[in-house]
Amino acid sequence: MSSSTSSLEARHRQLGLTDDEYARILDRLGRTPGDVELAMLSLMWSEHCGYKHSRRLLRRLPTEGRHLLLGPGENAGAVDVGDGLAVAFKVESHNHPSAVEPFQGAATGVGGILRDVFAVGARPIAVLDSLRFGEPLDSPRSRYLLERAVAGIGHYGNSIGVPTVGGEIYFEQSYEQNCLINAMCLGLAPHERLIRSAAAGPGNVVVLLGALTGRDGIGGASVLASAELGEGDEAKRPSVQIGDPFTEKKLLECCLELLDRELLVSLQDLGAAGLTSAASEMAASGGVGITLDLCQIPLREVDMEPFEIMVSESQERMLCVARPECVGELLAVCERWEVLATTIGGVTDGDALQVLHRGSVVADLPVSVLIDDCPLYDLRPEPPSSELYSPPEAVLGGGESPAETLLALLRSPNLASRRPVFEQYDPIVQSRTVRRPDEADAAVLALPDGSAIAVSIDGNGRRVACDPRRGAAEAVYECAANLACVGAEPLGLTNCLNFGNPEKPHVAWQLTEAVEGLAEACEALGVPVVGGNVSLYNEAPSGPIFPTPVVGMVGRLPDATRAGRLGFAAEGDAIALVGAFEPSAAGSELSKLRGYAPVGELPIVDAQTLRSAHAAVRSGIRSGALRSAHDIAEGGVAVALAECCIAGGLGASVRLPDGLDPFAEAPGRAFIVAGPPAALEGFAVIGQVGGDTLAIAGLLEVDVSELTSARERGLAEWV
Amino acid sequence: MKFGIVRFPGSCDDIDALQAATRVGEAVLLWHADHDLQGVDAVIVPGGFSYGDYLRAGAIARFAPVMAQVEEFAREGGLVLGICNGFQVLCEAHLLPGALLPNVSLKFVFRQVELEIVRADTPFTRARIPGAPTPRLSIPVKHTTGRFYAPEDELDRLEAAGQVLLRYAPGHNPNGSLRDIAGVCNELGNVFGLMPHPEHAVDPLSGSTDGLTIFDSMRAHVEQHVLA
Amino acid sequence: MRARVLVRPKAGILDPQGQAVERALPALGFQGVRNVHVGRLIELDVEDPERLPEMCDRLLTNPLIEDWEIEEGGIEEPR
Amino acid sequence: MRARVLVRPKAGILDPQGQAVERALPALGFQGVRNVHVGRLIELDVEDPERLPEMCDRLLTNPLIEDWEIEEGGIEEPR
Ligand SMILES: Nc1ncnc2c1ncn2[C@@H]1O[C@H](COP(=O)(O)OP(=O)(O)O)[C@@H](O)[C@H]1O
Ligand SMILES: [Mg+2]
Repeated sequence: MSSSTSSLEARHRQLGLTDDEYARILDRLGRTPGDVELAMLSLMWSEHCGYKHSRRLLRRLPTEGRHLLLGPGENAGAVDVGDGLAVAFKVESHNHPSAVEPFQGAATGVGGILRDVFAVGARPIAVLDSLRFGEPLDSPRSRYLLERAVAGIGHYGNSIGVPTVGGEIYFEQSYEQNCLINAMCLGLAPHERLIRSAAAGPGNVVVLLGALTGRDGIGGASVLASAELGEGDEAKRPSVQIGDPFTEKKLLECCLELLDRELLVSLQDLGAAGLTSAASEMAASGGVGITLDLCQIPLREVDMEPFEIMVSESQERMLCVARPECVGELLAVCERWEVLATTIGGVTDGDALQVLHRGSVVADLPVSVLIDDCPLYDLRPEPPSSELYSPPEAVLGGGESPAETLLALLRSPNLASRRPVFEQYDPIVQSRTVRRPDEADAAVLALPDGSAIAVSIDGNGRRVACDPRRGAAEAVYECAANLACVGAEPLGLTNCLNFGNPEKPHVAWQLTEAVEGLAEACEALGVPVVGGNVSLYNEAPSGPIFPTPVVGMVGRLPDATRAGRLGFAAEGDAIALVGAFEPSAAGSELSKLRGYAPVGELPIVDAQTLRSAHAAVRSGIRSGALRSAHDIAEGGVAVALAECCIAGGLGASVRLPDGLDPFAEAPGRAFIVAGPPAALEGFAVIGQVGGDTLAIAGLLEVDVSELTSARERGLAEWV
Repeated sequence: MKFGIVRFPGSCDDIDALQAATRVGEAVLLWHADHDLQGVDAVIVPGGFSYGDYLRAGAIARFAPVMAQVEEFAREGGLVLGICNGFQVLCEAHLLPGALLPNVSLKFVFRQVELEIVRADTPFTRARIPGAPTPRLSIPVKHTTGRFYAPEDELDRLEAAGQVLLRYAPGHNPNGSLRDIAGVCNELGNVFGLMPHPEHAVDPLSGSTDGLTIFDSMRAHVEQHVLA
Repeated sequence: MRARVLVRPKAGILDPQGQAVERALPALGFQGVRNVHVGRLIELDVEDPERLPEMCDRLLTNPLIEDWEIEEGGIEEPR
Repeated sequence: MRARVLVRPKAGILDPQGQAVERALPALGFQGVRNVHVGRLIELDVEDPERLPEMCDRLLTNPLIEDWEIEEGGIEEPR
């Protein structure tokens, strides 16, 4: 639509603002906004930037903890890991871009989360990915999305020299139209290098670092294009952004050197809404104003319009504030790293974000209107009155023997070996990796003082669909259990809330319940939320995705050399079951294979019992009493045992406690551990390691080689 | 004994190589734009994605100013080790024979592989693990462009001249390299390139210390021939 | 028929390869080179050239980020 | 002058990209496609076209594994 035929009133709607929101803008400004201003406001007041439907809810999440250094509100949160070091981390979604172009969408997702981490002054040291697709068997599109997203994540992480050390993948029909691509990054920094994004010091200089600004990601705002631009200009606003890890690698090294030399007052990445959000957030958190001169900004395309420059989402850019006397040295460092650096404005008194173009003011907005006046909406949650998700197609009839059932589970896309995926990621660059994928339940990275950090990412949407509150809590418990298996104690967590349309009452209910579950679990474990991300409107005509809170947790262990492994390690070791384990079939992997819809109550958790089980495993690993530990998650105790056998290349014979359903699930509560029999006194011993088969008394006996090949074959067919 | 590790824009395993070399000697970084090797006794061209691997892996890095010095150092018999991207750079610079092509799978591959030392009497392989029955090394590979290629007659010549120093053990070729070649040296024997990453196998915490063989060998050679 | 498909990064889309080449050339003493773009060249024998556009859209290129052009001819097989 | 460099994998060298395309086409209903090869297309403005062969040999291609061909013309900048 050309601007000559559309009135300004129509435009605010085209830009995604409601009439009420537009009225609010008129009221706050006391005048009509100009074109550039309207573009800026529409983006800052969007769900993505303004968290309109989730901000109030997020206040429920506990954010206090004794290890916390940076909490929500910064580009990434950070916790203390001792020895004067901090670990910053965050998880973020790139769902919608990846559905359009999975390779570049996933790649730029990784690029974006890396920038959030080095924006706080931390060197990115690890990436994890959390992926959701439709069923690979039925859907060529899902196989394509999987293959290309994995290639894109590897491309960016591998090329920039940050190891991808872990992740998770689930396949469920509900993600067929809305795949989820979440990426988490961890960074390491000496405490004194951590930096905030708050701009400060009127008179200081604003410098743009990194890539040229192009017409990337202008999307919706392009309705503002002036009529004079010729035909075909629409084609010049690419709908897909190309990630350039090489440029970001230089940008990353350059930013860290600038910080080490103490040349920066504040630093901020450019993400959604580009310069607009970066500048307004820096100004808002610093209580100052910022003036930008668009003519100074180096452009990739000639003749870009002011609004295009202000909202461009071109990748691999950062904004920083520096004292005037530091600018010379700053530019010299940038030149050495071959990073483009341009002074584009300055910090001012007051609270105006002022934008100049060819000598005239094209925007002059109070930062408070851009940031604080964004309307916040209360959700209207209502539990659904009917089932939201249809049952999956049955793969198993129910008449199979336990051995056949176990093999079917190991082969199923959600449980099969992830090797075809993680072999496309470099997990060892930077030489910190002590436990790589398939060696343990959490990735482990060594620190200079001999200790280590552990990290895990989890979120089983099917269980959250059954019971949003308990399912979300389980994601937290499972992460903590994974950390316990390597001997680590949780320090903090991050989360990404992937949900459907929050304006629908049942999605609002899922969201509210899930946040409550996360909060309860955090409180139960005493772990703070250091930050996160929200992705809403993941919805197809057929309905919303499974509610999918993804949790990433970071912990610490005192001695890297004692990091736990999951595989059975020695013939003759005793095997014990740790934890109160009362699993249920609802929401289990087997229930899915049998064609049951995701409904039913999940088992309750007694926080005290859970914590003491985690503590027992953690201390057993730390002391060396345990030679392996593995939490019992999807597929229940039978699958957990099989995984211990496969990873160790050793058999086992066990007798399960009476009445324990071998395939029922209660993630996060219980563990399979093994160690020398004398060391396992006081544990509930259920058998011993040895032989070439997994034998569960009265139930099944299968060759370890057969278990291995079932598990290895599963995904290999699709990747 | 002092190693110099070249750092290009886009190098990723430079610090890893520096740390590995530090286990057997001193080590410094050499900046790509400098014309100075800082008096090092051996040069390592490390892994990573120099210049983004754009155009062809190693194609742009070979023209970095520091490479002129590296070439001269190599002509004078100095030890030069190219790891992964460094191997690609040395091939592009014609310091090593052959070329590296995209993996047959067309995908990046990370894998712990077994390598056979073809010759254990070279400056890069002489410190092979004592007492090992077949001299095998367990070292990780990680690359997208690692398929070693040279024309057939050139391959014959390389093998006859003893320039193939490392092979993937049977069943371990991760990329389709011709004749399972994992590492080759130049005619003089002082420049060596390999796709696997010995610098990632020097610490028991990482699961293998077999990569130290390469660094130990280089030190032994330098101490015997250069510093003596 | 032997055909040739020229695949180019779409206008307005970042072309990091082209940029890298453009920056590398002056250092080698090649001045006066500009607007470098790197794309792909696909050559193939087709029985039914009319289906080529469809092949381009569906498999050979990614229409979101690439433009294509078909030319007849090209180096013959076996080379 | 706008010029175009066509870069092709040398004959006899395994071209897995070409093979992958050739294998994928029949599954999409495209029969009768053979001898697919995937190379690179480099387009650039040069002031001194005579230096192009040298650029090709030194930077743009690796003569051990690639052949090149220079053509005049190509899509003009700015596009
Ligand atoms: N689910 C969540 N839990 C906790 N904090 C959150 C969550 N979602 C967003 N946040 C916090 O809100 C702030 C704004 O998030 P976002 O706009 O994604 O940041 P950025 O623009 O830096 O990527 C961040 O500090 C982030 O950590
Ligand atoms: Mg940010």
